[in-house]
Amino acid sequence: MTLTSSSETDAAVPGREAGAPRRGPATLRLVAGKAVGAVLVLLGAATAAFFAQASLPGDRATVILNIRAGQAIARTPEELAPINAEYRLHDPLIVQYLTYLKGLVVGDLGLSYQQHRPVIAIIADQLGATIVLTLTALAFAWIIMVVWVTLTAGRGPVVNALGGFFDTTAAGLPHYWLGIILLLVFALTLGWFPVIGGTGAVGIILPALTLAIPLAGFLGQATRTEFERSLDSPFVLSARMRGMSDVGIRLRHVLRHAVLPAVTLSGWALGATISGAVVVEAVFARPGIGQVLVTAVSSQDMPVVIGIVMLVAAFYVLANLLVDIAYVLIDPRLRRAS
Amino acid sequence: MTPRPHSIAAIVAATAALLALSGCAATGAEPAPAGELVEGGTITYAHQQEPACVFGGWIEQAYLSYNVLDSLVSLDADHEVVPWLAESWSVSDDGLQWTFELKPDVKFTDGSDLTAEVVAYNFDHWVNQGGNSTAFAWLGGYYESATAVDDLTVQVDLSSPYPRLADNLTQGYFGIQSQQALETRSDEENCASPIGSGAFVVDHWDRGQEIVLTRNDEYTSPPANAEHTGPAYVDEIVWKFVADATTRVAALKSGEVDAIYDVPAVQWDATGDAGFELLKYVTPGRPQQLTFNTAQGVFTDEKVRQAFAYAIDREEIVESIGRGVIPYEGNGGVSQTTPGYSQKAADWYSQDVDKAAELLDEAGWTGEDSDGTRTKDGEPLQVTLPYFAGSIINADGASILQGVQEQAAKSGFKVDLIPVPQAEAFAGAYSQPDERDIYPGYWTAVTSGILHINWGAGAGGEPNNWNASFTDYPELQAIILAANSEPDVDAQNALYEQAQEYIAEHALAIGVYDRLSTLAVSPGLQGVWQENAQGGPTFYDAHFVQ
Amino acid sequence: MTATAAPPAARPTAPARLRRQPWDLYAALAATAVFALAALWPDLLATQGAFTMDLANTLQPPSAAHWFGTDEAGRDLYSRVIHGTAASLGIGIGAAAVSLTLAAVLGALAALGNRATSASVGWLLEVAFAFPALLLSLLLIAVLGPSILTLILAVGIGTAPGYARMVRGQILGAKDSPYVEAAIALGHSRGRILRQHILPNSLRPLVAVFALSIGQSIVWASSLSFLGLGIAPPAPEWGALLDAGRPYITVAGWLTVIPGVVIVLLALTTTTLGRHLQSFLEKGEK
Amino acid sequence: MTTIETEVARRDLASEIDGLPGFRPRLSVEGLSVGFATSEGHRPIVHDVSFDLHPGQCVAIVGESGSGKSVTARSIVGLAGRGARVEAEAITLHGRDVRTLSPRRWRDIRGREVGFILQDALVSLDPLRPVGAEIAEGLRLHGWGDRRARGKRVVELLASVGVPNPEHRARQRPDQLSGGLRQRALIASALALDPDVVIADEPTTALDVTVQAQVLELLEASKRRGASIILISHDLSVVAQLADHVLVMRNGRVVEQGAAAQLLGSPREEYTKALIAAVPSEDTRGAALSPGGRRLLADAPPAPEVLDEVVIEARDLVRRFRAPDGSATTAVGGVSFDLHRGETLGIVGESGSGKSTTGRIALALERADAGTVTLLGKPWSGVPESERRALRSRISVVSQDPLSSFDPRWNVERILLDALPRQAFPTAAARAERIRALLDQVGLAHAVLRRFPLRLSGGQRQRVAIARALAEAPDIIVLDEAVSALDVTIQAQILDLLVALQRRLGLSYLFISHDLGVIAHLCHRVLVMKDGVVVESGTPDEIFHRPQQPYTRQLIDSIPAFEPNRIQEKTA
Repeated sequence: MTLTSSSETDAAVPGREAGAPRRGPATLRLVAGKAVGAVLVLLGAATAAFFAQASLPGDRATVILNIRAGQAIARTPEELAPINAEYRLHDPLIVQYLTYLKGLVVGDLGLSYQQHRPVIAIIADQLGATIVLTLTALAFAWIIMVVWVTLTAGRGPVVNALGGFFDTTAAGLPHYWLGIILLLVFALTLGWFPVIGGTGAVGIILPALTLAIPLAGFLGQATRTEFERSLDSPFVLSARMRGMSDVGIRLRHVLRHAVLPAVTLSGWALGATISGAVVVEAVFARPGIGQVLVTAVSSQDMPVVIGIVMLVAAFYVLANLLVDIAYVLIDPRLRRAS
Repeated sequence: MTPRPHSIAAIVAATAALLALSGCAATGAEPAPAGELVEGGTITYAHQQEPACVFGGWIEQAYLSYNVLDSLVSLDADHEVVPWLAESWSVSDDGLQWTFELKPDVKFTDGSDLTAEVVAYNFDHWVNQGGNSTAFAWLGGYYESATAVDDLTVQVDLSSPYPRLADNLTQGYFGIQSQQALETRSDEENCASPIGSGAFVVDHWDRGQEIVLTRNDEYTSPPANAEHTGPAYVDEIVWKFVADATTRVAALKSGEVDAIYDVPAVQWDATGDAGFELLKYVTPGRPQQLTFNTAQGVFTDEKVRQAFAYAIDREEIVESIGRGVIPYEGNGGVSQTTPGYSQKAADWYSQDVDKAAELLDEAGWTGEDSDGTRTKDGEPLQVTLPYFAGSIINADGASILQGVQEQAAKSGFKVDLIPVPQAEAFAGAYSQPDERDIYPGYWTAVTSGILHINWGAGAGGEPNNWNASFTDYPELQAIILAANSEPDVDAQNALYEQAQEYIAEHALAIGVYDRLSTLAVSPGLQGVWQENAQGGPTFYDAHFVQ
Repeated sequence: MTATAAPPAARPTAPARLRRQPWDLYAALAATAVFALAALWPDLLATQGAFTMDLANTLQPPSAAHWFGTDEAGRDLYSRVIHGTAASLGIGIGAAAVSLTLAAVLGALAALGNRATSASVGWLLEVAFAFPALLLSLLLIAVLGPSILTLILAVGIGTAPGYARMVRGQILGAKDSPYVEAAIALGHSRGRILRQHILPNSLRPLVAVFALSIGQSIVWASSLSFLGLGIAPPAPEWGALLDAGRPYITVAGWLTVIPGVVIVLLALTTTTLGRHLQSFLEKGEK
Repeated sequence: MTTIETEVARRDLASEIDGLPGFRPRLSVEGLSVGFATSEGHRPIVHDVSFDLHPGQCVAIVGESGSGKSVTARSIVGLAGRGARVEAEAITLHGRDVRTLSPRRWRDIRGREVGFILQDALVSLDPLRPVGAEIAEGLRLHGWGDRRARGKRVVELLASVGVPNPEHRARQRPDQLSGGLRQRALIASALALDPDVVIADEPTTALDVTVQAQVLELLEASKRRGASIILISHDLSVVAQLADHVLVMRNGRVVEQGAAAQLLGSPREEYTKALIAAVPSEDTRGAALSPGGRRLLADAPPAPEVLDEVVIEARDLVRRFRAPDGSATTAVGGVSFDLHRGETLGIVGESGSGKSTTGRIALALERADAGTVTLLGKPWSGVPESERRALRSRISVVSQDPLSSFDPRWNVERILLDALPRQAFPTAAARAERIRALLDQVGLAHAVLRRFPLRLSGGQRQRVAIARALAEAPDIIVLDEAVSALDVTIQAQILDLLVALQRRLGLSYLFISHDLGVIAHLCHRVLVMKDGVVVESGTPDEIFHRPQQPYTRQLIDSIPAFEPNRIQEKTA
C-alpha cells in the first residue's frame, strides 16, 4: 500500500525539502526501541562471554599464576590463595556475575588479571588500529567491488562468467593464506611494502587488502546479481531511450540499486571483520584488538575477553545502525521502516 | 658495509658445545670492526613473545628485565660469576650465610638509592610476597632471611648450604628493583615499567606491538663482563613483538629491524650468508627432553621405557629437522652447556630396533594389532605425549616430536601426539599422572641444580609438582641433595653426573635436543651479546658503526 | 512469452553451442569426483602414507617423484593432501550439517513460535551475530579441546546465525505466500499446511546452501587450524598442512601455496555446485 | 539485405542527410525482422514488418503477448535487446537510414528525435530518484541549457502534462506519486525535447480507467501538435481511440494492416475478427466471446434463475490497516452486500478502492475489524479458523496470479489431489477419476497432470486454478481479478468457461475486477467501490446507462469507446 495520497502534501512550501518524513513521537519511539535492543544485545553478549569463559576447563587462579611464572604445572592451594582472594575467584559464580554487571553499569570493565591495567585502557590502546584497519579494508573492498562489477556485469555471458568466477574465488580465499601470499610477493619478494607494517599509511595497504579482497568477492556476488537485474529493468530501458550511454546508465542508475544488498551485508561484515582482523594482525604483526583477544583468551584474562566482546558487539550494533542510515540515504523510499 | 665473513664463518662452523660455552663469539676480542662507533641511535629489535609484565618469573620477562634491572651478580662467558651490583661476596664456612658487598653510589631511576636494605627487601619480595614465582622455585627450600648489615652489606641466611646461590642469582629473575617504587606505585606501573638501576628505562609499552626502552643517562653500574662503562651507547631500543619467525627474518633482511630473536633452523644458513651476524646460545639447564610417567601406565615398566629409548634415532631426527643448527642432546637430565654435564648419560641409548623389540617381548608386549602397534593382553601399546605448542615447543620442536612419533611407531609404540594450546597448558591440562605418559619440555638454569627442581622431593610433605615422572626416587634425590650442598665444585659436578647417569640407566628421561636462544644482528650494529645465564639479548654495549 | 510455439530452431552457431555448455558445472563435477575419491579411497591416489618420513629428502621442491614437494620431515605433500581430504571434507560437510540443522531449528522457532519464543530466539540470534564468531570458536575449542568434532561444532555453531536468519526469512515468506493462502482457503489444517507447504518450501533452498556452506566451512576451519586451534599436527588436514608449512614459506613456498590452492579449489567447487543446484531448484523443475 | 548488430559500433560515415522532401514519411520501416541468439540457437521473433509513419499520424501495433510488437518498436530505436539480430531492408528516420548508425549517433537520436514511453511508470522511472531528475536527465544528455534552466524546464514540462503543483512534484520520487501523476511524469520525460516521433509501448496498461483516459488525452494532444505516434497495445479500445493506421501482429508476423476504421470495422482476417469479438462489454452479455466458447455455451444448460437464497451475507464490513508511520488507513469502511445462489455479483473499482480486501474478508482470509459475514446462513467471520474449516469446502477462490498460488514443488496432479476432500474420494481410483472429470470441466487435456504450472501457459494455469476451485464442489467462487492478467483471447475463453460452469453447476460468483467491460459482460449485479465504500450498486443496465453518482458517471465516461461500427460511422 502506497502511503502518499496526493492531497496530503500538496501544499508545498517553497525552499523547504518536500516529502521529508515527519519527525515526532514515532521517531522517538523508534530510536528508543533501537537503544533498548542494543543494550539487550550487549547484555546478552557480555553474559554469554562471562559464562563461556567461566566454563573453561582448569582453575583460573592456576592460569594466572602459571602465566606469571611461565610454567604449566598444578599448583597448591597455598600458592593460589592470594590470587583467589585478590580476584574473588572463590565467590559463587552468580555473585561474580552480578558484581561484574554492577561494574558494567558504571562503565567499569574491570582490571586485567595479567597486565594489572584497566580493561578500558587496554582496549583503548588497541582499538584505533583495528578500527582503522577495518574501515580501510571496507573502503578497499567497496572500491574493488564497485569497479570490478561495473566493468564486468552484464557484458555478455563470457565476461560475466569470468567476473563471477573471480567473485567466487575471491570470496573463498582464506584470509591468512591470502595475507601470507601478499606478504610473500609484495613485501618479501618485491619489497614494495614493509614487512612489519606498524600503523603507517603504507603499512596498512597489504593488511587491508588481505581483508578487503575476500570481502569484495563476497559483496560482489550479491551486487552482481542485483546489477544484472537492474540492467534489465524498465527504468534502465527508459534511460536508454532518453539517449543515455551505457557508462552513464551503469554509474548513475544501476549502481545505486545494485549496491543495496551489499550495504546490508557491509553491516554484518563490519562486525565480522574482527575475526579476520585477528588473523591479519597475526600475519602482519600489527597491533590491534584481535591480538589482544587471542592472548586474553589463551591466558583466561576474563575481564579483557568480556570487554572485547562488549566492544565488538557495540561495534556490530553501531555498524548496523550506520547501515540502516546508509540504506535510507541510498533508497529513500523508507520501505524497510520498522 | 661489507659483512665479516671471518666471524660469521667461525660461528657457523663452531661446534655447538664450544660455541655455547663461549656464549658469543663476538663478546671477547672485537674482531676488527669495519667502521667507526657511532653514539646514539635507535635499535629496533624484533622479539617473539610478549609477556604481560616486564618483570616476572617467565624467561620472556627475564630477557626484558635484564636490560632494565641490574642483578647482584652476572655470569661471564666462561661461566664464572662476576660482580654487578655486588662488588664482592662471601660464604660462611657452614655454607649457610652469604654476604654481599654492594657497589656504592648506585641510584635507581626513580632517584632512590641502592642500599642493602633495598636488596634485602627484594629478596623478601621474591620469596615471601609472591613477587617472582621462579625465584621462589630456586630459593624456596633454602632461603631463610635477608638482612641489611650496614648500608652496603646484605646478609642472606639459608636453611641448608647452597653453594651455587650466586650462579643462580645471575638469572634475570633476580633483578633488583627500587623499594620505593615497589611500595608506592601501582601493580600496573610495576608490571609495565619496573624501576631498576639498569642501563635502560621503560619509556612506554604499546601493547601488542612494542616496548620502547630509553637510555639511562646516569648509568654507573654495568656488570663486570660488559665491554664498557658508563651509559649505553644507543639512545633507544624499540623492542618489537613479532610472533612469526618468517616475518622477523624478512624484516631483518629488509632493514626494518636491526636484530631479531629466534632464527628458525631452516633460515639459519641463508641469514648468515646474507651477511648477518648470527648468535647462538645453547641454554644450560634441562634440555628439551622426554620424561616418562613412571607412576602410571605402560612406562612404569623400565623395560618399556628403555625400549622406547632404543626405538628411536633421536640424533638423526634432530640433525635432519634441525638442519644442523639445533644441537642433538642425548642427556635427559641437563644440557651439554650445563656445568656437571655427563656425556656418559648422554650416550646411554642409541637406536637399536632389535633391542627395543627384545625388551618389549620381555615386558610381555608380544601381540600386534593391524596398525603394527604392539599389544599385551589385548591392550595396545599406546602412549600419550602432550606438548605445549607454540610456547614451550616451537615449530621445529613439533616436527622433531613428529619424527619421534613416526619412529616409535615402527617399533610398535602408538604415540598420541597432542598439541596443547597455551590456555590449557597454563590451566594445568595434562599435569596429572593419569593424563600423560611422556612429558616433553625444558627449563633454563645456570647450574645442574635444576635436577633438584625436576627430580627432588617436594617440600613439607607436598608432592613436587615439577617432577614430571610423578615418582620419588629416594636414591636419586639423595645424590642431588648431596650435590646441591657440596661446596667443592668438582665433587659437586661428579655427584650431578652420577644423578644424570641414574636417570639414564633407569630411563626416567631421555634427551632430545638442546634449547637455543638465537639472535641475528645486522652488520651495522655491533656489540650485541647474549647474557650468559639464559641467552637473552643484551644491548648495553650495542652500538651502530659507520 | 507464453505459449508461442518455438519456431523450428536454427542450428546453433558454434560460439552459442560453446556458451550453452555449463563448463563450470562439468569442471566442478569432475573436481568433486576427484575429491570424493581422495576422501574415500585415498590409497588409490596417494603415493605414500600420510606420515611416512624420509629424513634424507626434506624440503624438496615439487618434482616428478614428489608432485607437491616434501616437507621438513621429508613427507610427500601430495600424499598428505590426498590423505587429508577425508578430514577436511568431513569437517566441511559436518560443519555445514551442524550449522544448517541449528539454523533450521532456530529459524523455524523464530518464524513460527509464539510471540515470546520468536522474540527471544530473535534476541538470541542478534546476540550470536554480535558475538565475535572467532571468539566463539576459541572458547569452544578451549572447553572441548581441539579435535575434528570440536572444529565441526565450532564452525557449525559460528556460521549458524546467518543461516538461521535466512531460514526465518524463508519461512515468513512462505507463510505469507499465495499458495499457503490457497491451502487455507481449501480448509487445510495448520499442521498440514506447515508440513506440506511451509517447511518443504522454506527448507528446500537449504540444499543449495548446504553445498555453498561446505566450502565456507572448510575455509573457516582452516583458519582455526592456522591459529593452532585445529587438528593436531602432523594430521594432514589441509588447514593444518597450511599452518605447518608457514614457517617455511620463504624457503619452501609450495608447502603453503599448494594446500591453499587446494582449499580454494574445493571452496570454488562446492560453491559452483551450490549455485547450479540453486538455479536448478529455483526453476521448480525435476 | 543488410544486417545490423544492435549496439555494435559501425563507425562508417553516417549518411549525410540532404534536404527533406516535404511528404516523405517521418519514419519508414521496410522488411524488419528480428531474432535473438538463445541457448538453442537463433530464435526469430519478428518477421518482415513494414509500415510508414507520417507527421501527425498514429500507427498502432496490436497484438497479444509474444506477438513481437514491443520488439518491433524497440528495434526502431536500436534497442532490441541483448543478443538481438535486426535485419531490415530499410529503416529510415527523417530521411536517413539508421541501420548503420554508431552508438553515439543513436544516443543523439534517442530522446531528441524519438521519444519513448514505457508502460508502468512505477518501474519505468528510476524508483530511487525524484521524477524531476529523471526528466532533467534527458535534457542534460542532449546538452539542453544549464542546470538552472533545466530545473525550470522540468517544472514547465510537468505543468504541460497537467501535473498540479509541479515544483513540488518534481522533487518527489515515483512511489510518492499516484499512478496517474507518475505516468504523466514519464510522458513528460519522453516529450522533454519535443521529439516528433513518439513511441508509446502499452502506455495505459495497469492504469485505472480514469487515469487511462487522461493519458490517452495527453497523447491525443501531442498528436494534435503534429507528433507522430507509434502506439503499442493489446487493448483494442485504446487503439480505436487514437490510431489512424493499425497493424495486427501475431507470432511475430503482421496478420493484417490498414486504416484504423476499416480494419476495426470490417476486419478481413479470422484472427482480427476473433480479437475484436473477444472484447467483453455490455453488448456481449450472454454471448460467447471465443470461437470455442460458442459450442461450450451451446452444450451447457440454459442460464438458471438467480434464486432468492442468500449464500453470502456481508454486513457493515470495516478493515483498517496501520501504515509503517503509525497512521491508520481504512481499506474497507462499512461494506454490505448479499450474494444469491446462481448469481454473479461484480465488485468494480479502481486500485485502492478496497474491492480486493472486501473479497478477502468474504473468504475469511482477512479479518474484519467490524461487521459480519454469514456464509450459507452460518457465522463465518469472527469465528476461529478451526470452526470455519468445515465450511471452507463451500467457498473457493481464483486469484489474478494463479502461478504463485500453486506450491512450486507440485505438478498439476498433486495440486488437484491436494484439493480433493479425502472423505468424499477415499480411494486412489476415485480421486483419479475426479481429477480427470475436473480437467474435462475446465477444458484441459489430461496430459497436463504431469506438468508443472511454470511450464503452462497463462490460460492453462488459470484453468488449473479453476479446476482446483471446483474440486470440492463449492457453492461460491470468489474471483479476484481472475482474468485481468490474461490476453484478450484467452480472457474470452476463460470468461466463456465461467459462464458455462455457472450454468452447469449453479455456482455463485463474487467477481472482483477493475475492468468495466468484463463486469458488464458477466455480472448480474454490480457494486461500485471507491475509497473503501460502495458508492453505487445495481444491475449493469442501471450502472452503465443510468449512473446515479458522479463518480460512477466519471468511471463510465472514462471507458474508451470500442464500438467498431460507430468508428466506421465517424470516419465514413
